[in-house]
Amino acid sequence: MLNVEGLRSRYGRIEVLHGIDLAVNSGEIVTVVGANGAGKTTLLRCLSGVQPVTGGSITFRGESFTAVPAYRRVGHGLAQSPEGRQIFTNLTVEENLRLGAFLYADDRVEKDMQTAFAMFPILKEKRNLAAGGLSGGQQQMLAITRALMGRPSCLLLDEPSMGLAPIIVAQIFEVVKSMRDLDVTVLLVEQNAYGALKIADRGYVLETGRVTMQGSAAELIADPRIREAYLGI
Amino acid sequence: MAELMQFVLSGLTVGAVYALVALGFTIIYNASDVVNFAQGEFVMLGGMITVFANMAGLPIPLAALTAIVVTAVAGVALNKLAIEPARGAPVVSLIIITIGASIFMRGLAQVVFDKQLHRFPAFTGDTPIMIMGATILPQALWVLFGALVVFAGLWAFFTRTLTGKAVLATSNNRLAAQLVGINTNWVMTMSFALSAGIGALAGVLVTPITNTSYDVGIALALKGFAAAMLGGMGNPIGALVGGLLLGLIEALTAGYISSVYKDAAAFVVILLVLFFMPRGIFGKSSTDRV
Amino acid sequence: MVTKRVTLLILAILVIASPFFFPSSFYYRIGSLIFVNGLAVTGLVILIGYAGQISLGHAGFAGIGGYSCALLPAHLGLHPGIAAIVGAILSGAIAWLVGRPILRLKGHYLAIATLGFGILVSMVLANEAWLTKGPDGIEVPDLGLKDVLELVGLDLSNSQFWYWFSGIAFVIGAWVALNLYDSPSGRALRALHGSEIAARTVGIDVARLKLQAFVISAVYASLAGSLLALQNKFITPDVAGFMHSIEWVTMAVLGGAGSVLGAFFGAAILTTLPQVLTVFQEYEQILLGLVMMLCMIFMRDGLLPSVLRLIRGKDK
Amino acid sequence: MTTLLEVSGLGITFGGLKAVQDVGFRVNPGEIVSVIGPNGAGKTTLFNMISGVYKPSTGSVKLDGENVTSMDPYLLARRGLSRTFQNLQIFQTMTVLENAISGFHLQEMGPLLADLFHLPSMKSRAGKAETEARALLERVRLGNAAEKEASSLSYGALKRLEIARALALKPRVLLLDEPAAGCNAVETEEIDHLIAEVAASGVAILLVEHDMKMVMRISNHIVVLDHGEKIAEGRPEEVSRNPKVIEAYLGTEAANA
Amino acid sequence: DIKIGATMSETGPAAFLGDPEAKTLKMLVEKLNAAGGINGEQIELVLYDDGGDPNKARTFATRLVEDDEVKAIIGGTTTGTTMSIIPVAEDSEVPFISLAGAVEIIEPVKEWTFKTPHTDRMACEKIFEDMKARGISKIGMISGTDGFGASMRKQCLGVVGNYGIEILADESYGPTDADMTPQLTNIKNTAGIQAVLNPGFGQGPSIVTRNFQQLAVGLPLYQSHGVASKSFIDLAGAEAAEGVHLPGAALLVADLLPADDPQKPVVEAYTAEYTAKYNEAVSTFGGHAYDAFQILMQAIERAGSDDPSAIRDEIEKTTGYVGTGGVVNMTPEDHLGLDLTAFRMLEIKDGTWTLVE
Ligand SMILES: Nc1ncnc2c1ncn2[C@@H]1O[C@H](COP(=O)(O)OP(=O)(O)OP(=O)(O)O)[C@@H](O)[C@H]1O
Ligand SMILES: Nc1ncnc2c1ncn2[C@@H]1O[C@H](COP(=O)(O)OP(=O)(O)OP(=O)(O)O)[C@@H](O)[C@H]1O
Ligand SMILES: CC(C)C[C@H](N)C(=O)O
Ligand SMILES: [Mg+2]
Ligand SMILES: [Mg+2]
Repeated sequence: MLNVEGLRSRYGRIEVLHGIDLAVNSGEIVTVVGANGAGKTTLLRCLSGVQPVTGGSITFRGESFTAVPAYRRVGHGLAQSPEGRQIFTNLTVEENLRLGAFLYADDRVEKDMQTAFAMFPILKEKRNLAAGGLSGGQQQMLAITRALMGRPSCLLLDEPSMGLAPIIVAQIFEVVKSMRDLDVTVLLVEQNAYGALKIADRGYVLETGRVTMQGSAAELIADPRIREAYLGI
Repeated sequence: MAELMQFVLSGLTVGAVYALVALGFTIIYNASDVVNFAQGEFVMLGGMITVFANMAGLPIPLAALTAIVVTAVAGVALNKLAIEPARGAPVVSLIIITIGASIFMRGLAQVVFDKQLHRFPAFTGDTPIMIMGATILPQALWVLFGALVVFAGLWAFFTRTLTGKAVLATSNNRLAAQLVGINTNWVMTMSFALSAGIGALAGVLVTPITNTSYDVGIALALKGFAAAMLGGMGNPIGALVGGLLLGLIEALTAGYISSVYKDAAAFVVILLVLFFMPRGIFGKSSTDRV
Repeated sequence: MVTKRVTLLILAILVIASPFFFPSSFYYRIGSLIFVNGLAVTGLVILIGYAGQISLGHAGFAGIGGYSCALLPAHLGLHPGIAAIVGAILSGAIAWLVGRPILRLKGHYLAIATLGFGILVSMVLANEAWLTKGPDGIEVPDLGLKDVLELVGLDLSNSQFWYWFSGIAFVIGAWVALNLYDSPSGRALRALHGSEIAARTVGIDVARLKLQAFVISAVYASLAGSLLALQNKFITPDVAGFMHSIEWVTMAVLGGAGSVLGAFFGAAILTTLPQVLTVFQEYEQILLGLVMMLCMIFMRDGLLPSVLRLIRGKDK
Repeated sequence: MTTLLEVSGLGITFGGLKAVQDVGFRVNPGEIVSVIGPNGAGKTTLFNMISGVYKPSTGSVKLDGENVTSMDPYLLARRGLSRTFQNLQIFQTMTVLENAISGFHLQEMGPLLADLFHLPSMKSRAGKAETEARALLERVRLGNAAEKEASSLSYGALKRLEIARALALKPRVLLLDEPAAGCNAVETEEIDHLIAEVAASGVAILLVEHDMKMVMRISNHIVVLDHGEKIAEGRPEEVSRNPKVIEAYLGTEAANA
Repeated sequence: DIKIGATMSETGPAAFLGDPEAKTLKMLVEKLNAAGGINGEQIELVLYDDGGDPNKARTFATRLVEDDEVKAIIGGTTTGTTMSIIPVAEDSEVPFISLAGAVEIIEPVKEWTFKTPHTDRMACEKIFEDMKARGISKIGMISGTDGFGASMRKQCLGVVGNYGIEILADESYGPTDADMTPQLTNIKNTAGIQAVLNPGFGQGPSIVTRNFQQLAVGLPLYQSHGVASKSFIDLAGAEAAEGVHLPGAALLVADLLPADDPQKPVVEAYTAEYTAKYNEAVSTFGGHAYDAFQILMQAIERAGSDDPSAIRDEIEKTTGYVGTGGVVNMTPEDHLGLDLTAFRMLEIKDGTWTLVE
């Protein structure tokens, strides 16, 4: 479904991704694990098109995506819940969600919105308030649901559990798991590597801009190096 | 009483001019946080192109339409040629670009047109309309009407349409806007076209009252900017109320206190209002949390 | 960031060496105008570049400084040089008074408030004709320093004298601004630029610091206004005008609002450009606007930072 | 031991929403008190009130016995209270080192004239601040990044930079809002150690964190908020067994973990 | 070649003054050179646009003197720019002929400075003379706050007493104002006012005139020489401008002048030439530049050299020069050389100027 080959990217003169190869198959949940500064966020930004790519290629559902502008990728089914939430602080919660489905104007929008509200009832309570007034965790919920409003066939999640209460974290992982049934592919970046690997099919380990390990989630969880470096067990 | 009425009518006349200019600022500001200092030049172009198209033989309505279209195109060109290539630049840099653009357009107008003052006849004659012993020119009503229509249109646009929300989203968080599928470049282009068109419309409506020349833009932009800030930048109702209020303050000061310091009075009021309402009368406080 | 020492060295060399390349004595006039503008813009660099606060009314302070040099000698018999200093103190005091309420505002609201202040000043200067002789302006007495230099054997033409005088003033101004940059106060100013709330939580008295920056930059503008008035021997309310404020801000941003060297280049470009463009006659304005736009498009962070980045190869 | 930070009856409303209501607790020197609770419970708001960013509508904050309610943050900083932010507040255009030095503001600040003319007194103050700032950066593993512009750091690194800046104040009371967010298990442990170390030096620490392992490990005392109200408090093992807490916050699964 | 310099406000708020001035100069230089120049030498004109900014004017004046090394300067469209050029001219001893109005320019007399337009004081005197003749003794005044309006207001206040006229209302408006009805309402409501005077230039006077009609004030309206160009009537509208009185130069009424008027051939020739070349109506402002240029050329011719001080001396000796502004007779005490007869009292009738007998 999503194919990345030799992907390179840089900030100014400093290259931070030095040729990433990665593939996500349809319906899979794949997680990327890595330390602070490894380049996980940069990778996702390249995939969603907001970060310029300086080498390599991105293919999505057989089409070359490398040069497609960010705003068009959503239409192809690629949605992202970005790091730092990036919600529209001056717009209301409901407007945020509505804009998540910017490309659509059918009845499903309202339905999707109700689904989102069902997922996080607090958002419904606050639907008419400026999103900037939400608490950190509430904003995170909004960021995730807004991405879902885009009807993705492939969802990019950058640390979705950040700032969420344990009970909600568990719920988020459930939601991600349920994506499999909806036939939505997920690429998940998580600091809670243990939780992520537990629900993922496969995983990649990113170290300073390179993929150093990959394999099935079960393999990775069992790998002593990973257990020591990322899981802290 | 008739006296007060006259001051009020004068204030509304002038205020409607300010309001129209202020309304023009809103869209570009809402899309990009940029106060477009070239907005006054759009108003100038609206007036001047109408004058010269009219001289070249077009009847006024057609000339006005030409002016609005040409100016909207100029707005698009400004975005495509100057604002878009500078994407990612800090807001001040963009503002300086608009200042450069305003000098450029003024310079161009002075070469293409001339440096004389111009005017074309009021749409529906100059016979003053009497209201309670005071008078107002029919053209002033046109301006007021124009301001109200533009206001209503903008208000509906920003509160009722998804495109309007997309404009707001673009300035609020450009990155996120792209992530939800908004073509932010297109939003900017459309905003410039609309702003410029509204500016030109203002020029067409006000020229019979204010006259026009290649350099009327600066003063109009200044007053429009002040009005927009008084009302609260980016909010159509703020632009409308701010403009009318500014006109009224000036007229009442000129009438009752001192005509020398009427502009000063306007600015003193703005300073006072901002002291108590740091984001203008209708300005919403931004809700970023730490 | 170019270091302080390098910046000062470059500036000093520019001031001292430029005259060797002047085709005529007129260029001293341009040079001195660059320094005068550079001084005011350096003040704005402190306010805009360091502290992140905008002002569209600084020409108002130039008006106060300039008219001090005209009015204080005429009415109180002060020496024009003393008058300039009194003017600077007055500007500082007024900045302190208006700055307290105004600096609570942010962004465009601060812009309109300062703009309003500048317009009020120019209006008073234009309308209180009993004091200022109104819109047509007023004469400013001679500084007299040139004659003193003549006595000690230094015979400079008017333009030359003002070139050196403003040049020295500018370098001193630059030195002080550079000192500030790399000092606790300068760091605190830049910090509040980055995040006001975080600045407060590390103990920075944000209100006071903004006010200090505003006052300092007002003093710079005032001195620039005085220098201009003294060398023109004539001043009109135009110095305090809105366009003049905009011009200075443009210079600051064009050069790269964060740097003193940038202030110099911004001032140099916008002061010389109109002189160069005169050969294009009626196309002058068009070209001026065009050059401004092109500069900002291709050097979005301002001339100097962009050039530096180019040299170091760090394109962003 | 005297109480360093005493909060009592604190409350605030936002447009009808009672974000925090009648919350009180104490923190002693060397103690780590954690505030936990569901998203939107009012933890950050509580921090904002204590640190002077918001003005509480009821209640009081006492620092070392002095009533400091609604005091401006910079004055609180001068009294030894320092904090980090859930939504990062970094001085983006400054270097990492300069960010850290700004934490020493109170220590390096002198008369303005000394700054304008670079008098020797200023140089020695600033020099000292720089040395200490570098040492501090080493401590949070940012020594190598000292000369980088802060905006070029990854999220996790910025989190550590904020902690360093807060530590630079040499606070008596330190408020940390989700310091481990965005850090993996190993990195979280490092932060753990850092916090414990700071507490051991006698600093009173108030912590908001959703990483329960960390909270349970290092807290001396836990305050649980829900809907702006304190629903429980006590030692970690007490709190983690409290059914109300499990229901509102931990969830059954996490409670077992 | 003889280099002469000019700095004018071709752009900026005084552009509609500076523009015809600059055009006139260019036209005259071209024509003169085509006809073989002066004293066998070609004239080279160095022309700068100061945008109405006194500081720029000063810089350009310095440039003219120090870089271009011109022998004489024409210019200073406004009083403000003129005043900042004067020190340059005086210091460097280059003759300077200003095109601005204020009497301060030549009073006190400055050695190297001359001017061609009538002073605003003369305009006031001419107006008050006319009012007095019509039996008007109580008036209201509304003046622009720009340099021209403020200066003329001051001069008018200074001389009004000499004519036994009283100013009962004294209002003003800003240069870019769009509506003056509040001020005019106050004037209208002031008891006893018999006429209204509006010193100003630019767009203000045309709006005052329109508002005057809108409010049906119904009193005689006097404008100043600041509106002395055909476009004023267009801007105000023929209907509103009907009956407006103003002092103006012969130039505006070239065709109405009696055949024996000495100015007639001069103004007719200039009008014909200018309209042919630029396809726009003449204004007295261009006329000021015309006069300045002619006075300068005649002085150079008489001096027989391009030595600035010789030129200066000859300018000062100008006598009997018949120009668009009147007959000029300069003396060491009078660097203007015009008297009140140079002004004609004009009235607008049926959308055009007429001479008031
Ligand atoms: N805007 C930027 N400018 C320059 N360098 C940057 C920028 N953003 C990130 N970097 C650098 O790129 C590298 C990768 O950063 P990235 O944000 O992708 O890491 P990450 O794996 O997401 O880390 P974290 O877990 O902390 O979020 C880091 O070394 C970081 O310092
Ligand atoms: N400035 C504000 N305007 C409006 N509502 C606010 C504001 N600040 C906080 N709130 C509301 O108060 C409640 C408490 O928010 P707070 O940020 O304190 O929660 P929190 O406990 O820190 O949550 P999280 O764990 O998600 O960070 C939330 O419902 C939030 O929407
Ligand atoms: C009407 C003109 C003689 C006005 C003159 N140029 C001035 O502004 O002073
Ligand atoms: Mg990341
Ligand atoms: Mg929080």
